[in-house]
Amino acid sequence: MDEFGRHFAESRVAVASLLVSLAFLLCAIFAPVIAPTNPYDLSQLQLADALKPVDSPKVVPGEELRVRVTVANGTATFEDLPEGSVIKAITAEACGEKCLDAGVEPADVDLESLQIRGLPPGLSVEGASKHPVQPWWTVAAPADGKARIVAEGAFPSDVSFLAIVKSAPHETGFVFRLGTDSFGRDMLSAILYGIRISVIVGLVAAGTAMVLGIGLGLLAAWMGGTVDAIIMRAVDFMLGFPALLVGLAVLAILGNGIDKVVFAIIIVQWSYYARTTRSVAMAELGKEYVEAAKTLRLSPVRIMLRHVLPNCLPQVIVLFTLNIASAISLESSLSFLGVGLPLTQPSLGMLIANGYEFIFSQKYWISLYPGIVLLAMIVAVNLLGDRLRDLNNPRLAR
Amino acid sequence: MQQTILEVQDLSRSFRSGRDPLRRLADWLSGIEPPVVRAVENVTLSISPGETLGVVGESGCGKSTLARMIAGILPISSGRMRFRGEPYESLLSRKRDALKIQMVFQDPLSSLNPRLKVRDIIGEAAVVHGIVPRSKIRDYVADLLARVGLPPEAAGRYPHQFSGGQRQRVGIARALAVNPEILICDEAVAALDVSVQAQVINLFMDIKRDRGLTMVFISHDLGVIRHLCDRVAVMYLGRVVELAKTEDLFAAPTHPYTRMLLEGMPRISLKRREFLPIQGEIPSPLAPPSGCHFHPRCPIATQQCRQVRPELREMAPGHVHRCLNAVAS
Amino acid sequence: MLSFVLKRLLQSVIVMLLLSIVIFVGLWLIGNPADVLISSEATEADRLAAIKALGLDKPLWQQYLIFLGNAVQGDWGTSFVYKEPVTTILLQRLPASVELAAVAFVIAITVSIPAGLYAGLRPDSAPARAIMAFSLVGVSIPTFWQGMLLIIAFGIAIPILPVGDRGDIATYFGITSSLWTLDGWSHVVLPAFSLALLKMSLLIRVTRAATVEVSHLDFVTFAYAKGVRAWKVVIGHILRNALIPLVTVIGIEVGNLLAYGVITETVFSWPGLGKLLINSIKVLDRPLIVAQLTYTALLFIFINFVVDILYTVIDPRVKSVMGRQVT
Amino acid sequence: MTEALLDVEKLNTWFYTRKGIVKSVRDVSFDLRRGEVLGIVGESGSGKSVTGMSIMGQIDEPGRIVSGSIKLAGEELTTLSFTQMRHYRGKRIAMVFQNPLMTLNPVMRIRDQMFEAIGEHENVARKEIHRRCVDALSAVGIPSPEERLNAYPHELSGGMRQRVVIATALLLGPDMIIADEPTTALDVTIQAQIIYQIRRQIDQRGLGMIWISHDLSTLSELADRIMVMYAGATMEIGTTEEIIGLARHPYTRRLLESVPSRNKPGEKLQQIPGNMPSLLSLGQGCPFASRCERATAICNETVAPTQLSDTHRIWCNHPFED
Amino acid sequence: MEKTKFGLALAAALSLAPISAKAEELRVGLAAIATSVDPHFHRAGYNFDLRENISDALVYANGATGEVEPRLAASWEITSDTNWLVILEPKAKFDNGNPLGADDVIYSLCRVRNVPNSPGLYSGFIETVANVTDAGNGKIMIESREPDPNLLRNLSNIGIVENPTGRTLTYDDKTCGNDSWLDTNGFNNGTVSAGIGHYRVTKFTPDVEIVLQRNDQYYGKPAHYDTVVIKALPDNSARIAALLGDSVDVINSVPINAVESVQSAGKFHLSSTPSTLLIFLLADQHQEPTPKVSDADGKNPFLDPRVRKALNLAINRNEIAETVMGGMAQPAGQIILDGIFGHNPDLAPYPYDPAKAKALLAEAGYPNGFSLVLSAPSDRYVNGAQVAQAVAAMLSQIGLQVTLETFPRSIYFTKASDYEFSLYLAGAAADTGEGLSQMINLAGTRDPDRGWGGANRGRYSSEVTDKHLAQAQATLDDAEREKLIQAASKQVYEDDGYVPLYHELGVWAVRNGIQYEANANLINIFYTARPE
Repeated sequence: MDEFGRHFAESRVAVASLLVSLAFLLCAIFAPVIAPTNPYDLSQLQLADALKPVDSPKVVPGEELRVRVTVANGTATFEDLPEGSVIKAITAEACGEKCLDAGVEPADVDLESLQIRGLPPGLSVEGASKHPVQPWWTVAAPADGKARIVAEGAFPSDVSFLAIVKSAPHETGFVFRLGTDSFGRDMLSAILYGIRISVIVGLVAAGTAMVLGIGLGLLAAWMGGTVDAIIMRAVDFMLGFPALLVGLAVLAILGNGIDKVVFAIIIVQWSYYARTTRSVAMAELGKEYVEAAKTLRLSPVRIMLRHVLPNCLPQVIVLFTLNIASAISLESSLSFLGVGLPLTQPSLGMLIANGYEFIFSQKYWISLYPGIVLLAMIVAVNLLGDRLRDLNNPRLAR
Repeated sequence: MQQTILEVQDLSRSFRSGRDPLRRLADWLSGIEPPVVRAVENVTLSISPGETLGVVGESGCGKSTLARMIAGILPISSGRMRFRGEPYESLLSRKRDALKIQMVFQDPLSSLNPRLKVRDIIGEAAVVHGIVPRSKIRDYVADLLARVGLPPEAAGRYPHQFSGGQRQRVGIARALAVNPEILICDEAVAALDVSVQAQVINLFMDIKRDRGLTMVFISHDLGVIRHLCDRVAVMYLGRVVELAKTEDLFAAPTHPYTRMLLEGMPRISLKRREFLPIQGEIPSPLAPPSGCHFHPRCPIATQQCRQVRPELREMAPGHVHRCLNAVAS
Repeated sequence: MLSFVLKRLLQSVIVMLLLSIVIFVGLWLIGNPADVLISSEATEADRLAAIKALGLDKPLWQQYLIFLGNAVQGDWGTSFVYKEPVTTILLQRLPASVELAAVAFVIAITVSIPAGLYAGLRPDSAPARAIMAFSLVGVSIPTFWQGMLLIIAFGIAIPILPVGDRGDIATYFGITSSLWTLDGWSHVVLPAFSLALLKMSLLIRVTRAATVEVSHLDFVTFAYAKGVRAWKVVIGHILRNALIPLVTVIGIEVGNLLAYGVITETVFSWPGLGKLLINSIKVLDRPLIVAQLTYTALLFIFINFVVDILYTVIDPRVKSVMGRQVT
Repeated sequence: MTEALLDVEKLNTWFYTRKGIVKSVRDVSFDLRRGEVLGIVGESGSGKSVTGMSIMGQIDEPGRIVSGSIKLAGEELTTLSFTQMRHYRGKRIAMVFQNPLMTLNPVMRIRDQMFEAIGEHENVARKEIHRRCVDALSAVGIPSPEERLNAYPHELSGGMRQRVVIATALLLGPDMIIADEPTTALDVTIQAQIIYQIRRQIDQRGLGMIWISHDLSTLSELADRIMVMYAGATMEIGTTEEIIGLARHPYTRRLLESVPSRNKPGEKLQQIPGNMPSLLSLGQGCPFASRCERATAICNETVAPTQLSDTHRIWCNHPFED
Repeated sequence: MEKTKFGLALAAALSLAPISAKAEELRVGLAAIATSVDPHFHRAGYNFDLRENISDALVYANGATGEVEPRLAASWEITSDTNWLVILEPKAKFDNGNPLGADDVIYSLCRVRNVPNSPGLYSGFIETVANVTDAGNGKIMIESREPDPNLLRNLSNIGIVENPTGRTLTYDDKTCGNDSWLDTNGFNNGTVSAGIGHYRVTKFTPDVEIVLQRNDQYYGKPAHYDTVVIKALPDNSARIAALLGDSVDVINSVPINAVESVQSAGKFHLSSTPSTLLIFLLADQHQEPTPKVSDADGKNPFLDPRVRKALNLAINRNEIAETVMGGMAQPAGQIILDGIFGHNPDLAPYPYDPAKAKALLAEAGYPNGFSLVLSAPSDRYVNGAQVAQAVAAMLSQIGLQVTLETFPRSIYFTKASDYEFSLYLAGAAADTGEGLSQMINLAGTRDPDRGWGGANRGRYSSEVTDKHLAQAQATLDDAEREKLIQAASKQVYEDDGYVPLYHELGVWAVRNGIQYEANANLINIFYTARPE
């Protein structure tokens, strides 16, 4: 055993993959502590934070005022502004024959945006971006607090429009290191919690499948005959189907949820353990030390658990490691297809799926970072499994 | 010498392949009768206390199967076995007494569980069966180790930390730990280098003398058999073809197969040997020849040998063989 | 041989029966397809009429027996949604999936076997390490994610390939396929590569492992000792024996190609069976789901069967054992 | 005395493993003449097989021939590349391996495996190749060789397979054959058959042969000369009579004495105490020193060869005097 | 931009990607395409699409203007409360040259109830039709059971097919004395043509592609494009990619997040209109206790109107419409869309007032809120899951402990119909293009026999609302009927029976140089499309 440990320690890749895997495990365990926010707490989310790029500060949104402005014969009237608001008045002044300046008082208020809505046809706002569909124009951070409405032809005598004024938000000091998604979730936190879900799903599913598979594998190996045939046919059957299809079918039937994903993965994976355990156990049962144990009249349970099982474990542990990786991958694929986890508790796969839509609008961070993390995690675990397997196989290790 | 400690009568083992129920159904539907392999056929032996019986034969002759049936690992298909006159079944039902027959195996590596320390390998059964209280196990194991010529600190090591010969010693200590009366050695020295083989053979002779153990020594190596055994049974394709005292057998083999074996046996000599062509191959146990299994290779076979299955005949007192045409040489 | 075939047949029948029951009951548990199909404005009478029309008013076991009886006669039912015989719909979709899977298969095989062989023969060389690193990433990277990256890379950043949908179709020699047209190829390349990536990586690893295993066997040493040229040893001895474990894996992977088509077809909106399956699940088109899952099961059983037959071609030892496993 | 067919001089083959350098073959020198059987005897780990593979030029990574020379009829082989050596393998030097079950490619017909041996070296018509294969098979006593050519290895018994291997080795009429424990895995009666066939071929064709074995008994009956190896080094080399009858090296003596048939039945065998030392930690001295009752301090330091006769040479500081 | 141009040049050079369509061809990528060519097979939005383009009905209910336009019915008059005299278009003929006759109309209406194995019949649209008779001279008389102001609107959904029986059927609400009907398969595989629309189907591959060819026999103004290729692109990204990658010219349901990239490509414009599809929250107003509420002393808090009002006040509709929906939605205060018949202009959307909502909750006895599960479909509405999440966040900000659960629609509506939800999100549109049917469907007391409250799975029920709606149903006078509908809307508003969120906008992205009409019913009209 210690020889094994020494070989392992000699391989830098193996040690690195182990360390990375452990780091992910720690992330998963301590996600609530490390993560700057709790992405699953709906009451903490605010839509104003949605789709913020990397390293943007979290802000308390500025005050928003909606005021209907009516300009008739050069005089502007507007509804009363609520008391206590920063903005004291809305102004609308003609700035020539074909133009009107809409502004706020006092003029030194820091504005984030001034939006003009519902202008009659033929009018537009200078230097503003028009909403692709809706009839409104937004002037982002107007320099002197004014938006200029211009007409192509003659300026109508009566104009009524809705002005939406947003005062500049103030920063809270919190920074979204990896940006936010469309719900205003801090991506860093979401990724950490996503790791948590992935790791939980991976460990619980692979672990339960392992216990189940080992049990059935040992049973098949010991009993032989019909029991063996039934178990192994079931294994063949399961192995004959791609994991993804089985998962899809199970979730299509049961609906989504962490527990169901775990169940689906267990359904898929137990067979790998059963097959491996059985084949190793069969090989071990054929070895003379088992015959020795039989001549020493040790009980079957004792032989299986104390003698055979420990000899199956190295291979099973390799399988366990690789299966954690495939469980994580499977979960993310199912989530991507929309049959995995609930929306409010996104795993990495779902974060990526959510971000997929934004890729065309250059909002790469939503799916890129979770993707990288997911890839790193699976690679690390797979690499670990690879090394363990190589060490078990003297041919492949050198 | 008169009383027998182990009596084996008409012992047979046959098995058919394909235990899978679906396969059986398919076989039945397609009208296939799965072939039956007769690994051991009507073997009758009796062993006296303190005696060492050698069983010799080539691969596929059923000697290992026989050993495992005697050791109670493999179920028997037919026949009877008695230990000190008592039917085997009742012996096996009493756990402690079932330990009276122990076995030493061929492969010194695979016969030891690589995940257990030597102390557990040797001591486990003794503790489980209450032969030794758990508290005394250290001394008990140390004592056994000393007996097989290993240092006491060996108890804390794992099998892979030993050489082949040392591992075989551990295997012997394990068998001795439950105080057996019969020790079955299945090719126990075959995998060892010559120099180490000698060590282990010496050890067997020591413990046999010290404990008065009865031994069944299974080997393909006639030299080892001749050195160790009082009597020898020669097996061919599941049947015992000749059984005699060692000196009688080596001096005057009667069965043509035994002769062939002895001729083929290499020995150290200064003479360049004239190798003679020996005919035929060993047939597959799946489809043994009819009549006398040996007839296709036998230089003295007659038409009768093809059809008649020869029974054991006594040539001289204690010297039996299974040949229709043999004469004492 | 007869017994072997019989055994496989019996096995298949039992498996298919069990599977169809599981799928059937499972789908029954999810929900009533009538609710999904009927407009929210439909009256209750319409709803009942629809339920009756779909045969959903009968007890479950009757529905199952009717299904089973029809299935045996080759009638897999009629899609609730498309109102076409399920078989027709599946056959319509099959070419697209087969096309994608076939191209992916060819890509996977032609890349993986030489690469795996090389990595197995020269395990310590730099190219071998690069190959293994590639395959590690390949097996780790989730299919949907790399599909996305490929779309971004070749469809958006450097838009040299069309993304999404199947290309123009043409018919030659009675086969209708998009592989006859240049446009078709331009459409199939990216999704096929995406689909092939995982298989390719897996096969590289299997090939390498088998190669390492085989190249240390005595007969390889003996072949060299006969003075056989190195490349002949590699092709004739090492590869031929390494193929034996490979065939199983390739067999399973052929099936997986069709299964993982679900993801690739979704990402690249490829009009094949995978996309059909996801859509059917979403609208709960029960006959279509049952037929597809059963069809997939049949396919896998068939593939396994073919693999077994292939074994006898590649490994002559199997022929004598196949009929009988001597324990 | 004919000229040496094979001349091995100070051969060193080492394996550079992770744990250290395994010196499998150290300073081994011997020669082989036509028509002669040289037996190399030794226990597992003595370096006898590595010696054989070194001559074939088939030492796998991480091993290599560190120094020494191997000359086949005067041609130096150690300087040849793996590809250049190809023209010698099979054609000039053939090899037979221990396990007949593993030596033949399980998925190729016997025909193809034999054909390729000829096809790789000579440009001969297929018909001719076929005839030569049939001849070779009959020469080693295989009945109905035409049928066997079409068979797959698994359809033949172990003894048959080993004959096929030997026939393949003989196909191109090599100058010498290296046989690495060719009969160890076979049953006694089959073993005798095989040895009979090989011996006949050697005598008929005047081949040189190196027969590697752990079994002194077989060698004593077969070999003309015997070399005893222990832990990578030569202990003693001489004619069979000199080794069996006049062994001077303590190791050879002990080895002979520990064979059961050389002892009286029922009596304790002579045994060699201890185990072979690890090949990783060998010093300059005699590797047997730790187990040798005649060893003195000098034995751990150095050991020099002594030529006892034209043919008999020994590496020991304290040989038995006879 | 530069990059894209370069890429296109490269693509052209490699000639791997198709560059642009032939001028006479219109290529459309839709989120869902028709499941059948048969105009009477399955009542679902994506089938309405195809039907309108290939098989004319008596009239066309214009989703853009809200008007009822003549089609096969050249004109009509109401001769009594229940009798409509319809004059058929004399020029109308099928694509085989046969002129349209009264028997064809009768056959088509009869067939609606008799399509074999239909998963969802159109029979709801002819529920009120009592009789149809040939009035001679190219006229038909339609009698309704009771006065039905929406008779023609309903009939606008029934495509007319040619009568193959050779005799004029006698209308009844069963089989009309006929037992052999045109087979759906025939329509799908092209052996039967619907025959009297702007286009004919030349190729139909379910879920993949439909190809239309202009019907040159068409009696009216011919469509501009010779060929229309309709591709199914349910995946949002795929649809966008297909547009950007030049494999289609028009896509519908433009994903909100992709609007920017469509615009920045510079080659497309958007065409949009508010649709009648209302997205709303509906609370269980029937069960006591309700299944998915806890910590409420075993009561159903939604039975208290103050709690329902609190819900209405807790929602920031502008925020949802502008941020989550990216402006592709119109905040709603009532069920009926502004501009649709029956809209009540007096009912403004509720203001966002969380403080007041909290106060109302406290007043109702829930100062600390209660726990509740909000249920939503994950794959039914544009950004539906995001909206649900935003709603959940808003509700938690007034002190409710909200958990969100989402289901695929395949399961969701079954559960909703089984009353497994306490507060759920759903949507419903006005299929008929006017407000009454939508009101009855959503706000009418649930009564399957009467066909009321089909989408009212929270079981809101008010006698007053029902009374108004029932009256409206029997009122032929438009002005009077509109008043009644508005009164019903007001009642729902005051009862806080619904939490209307917004009306979705139908958004199409269209290649520049093509004019494509947006439609409030979210259907795709290809025959009005033309080059600019």
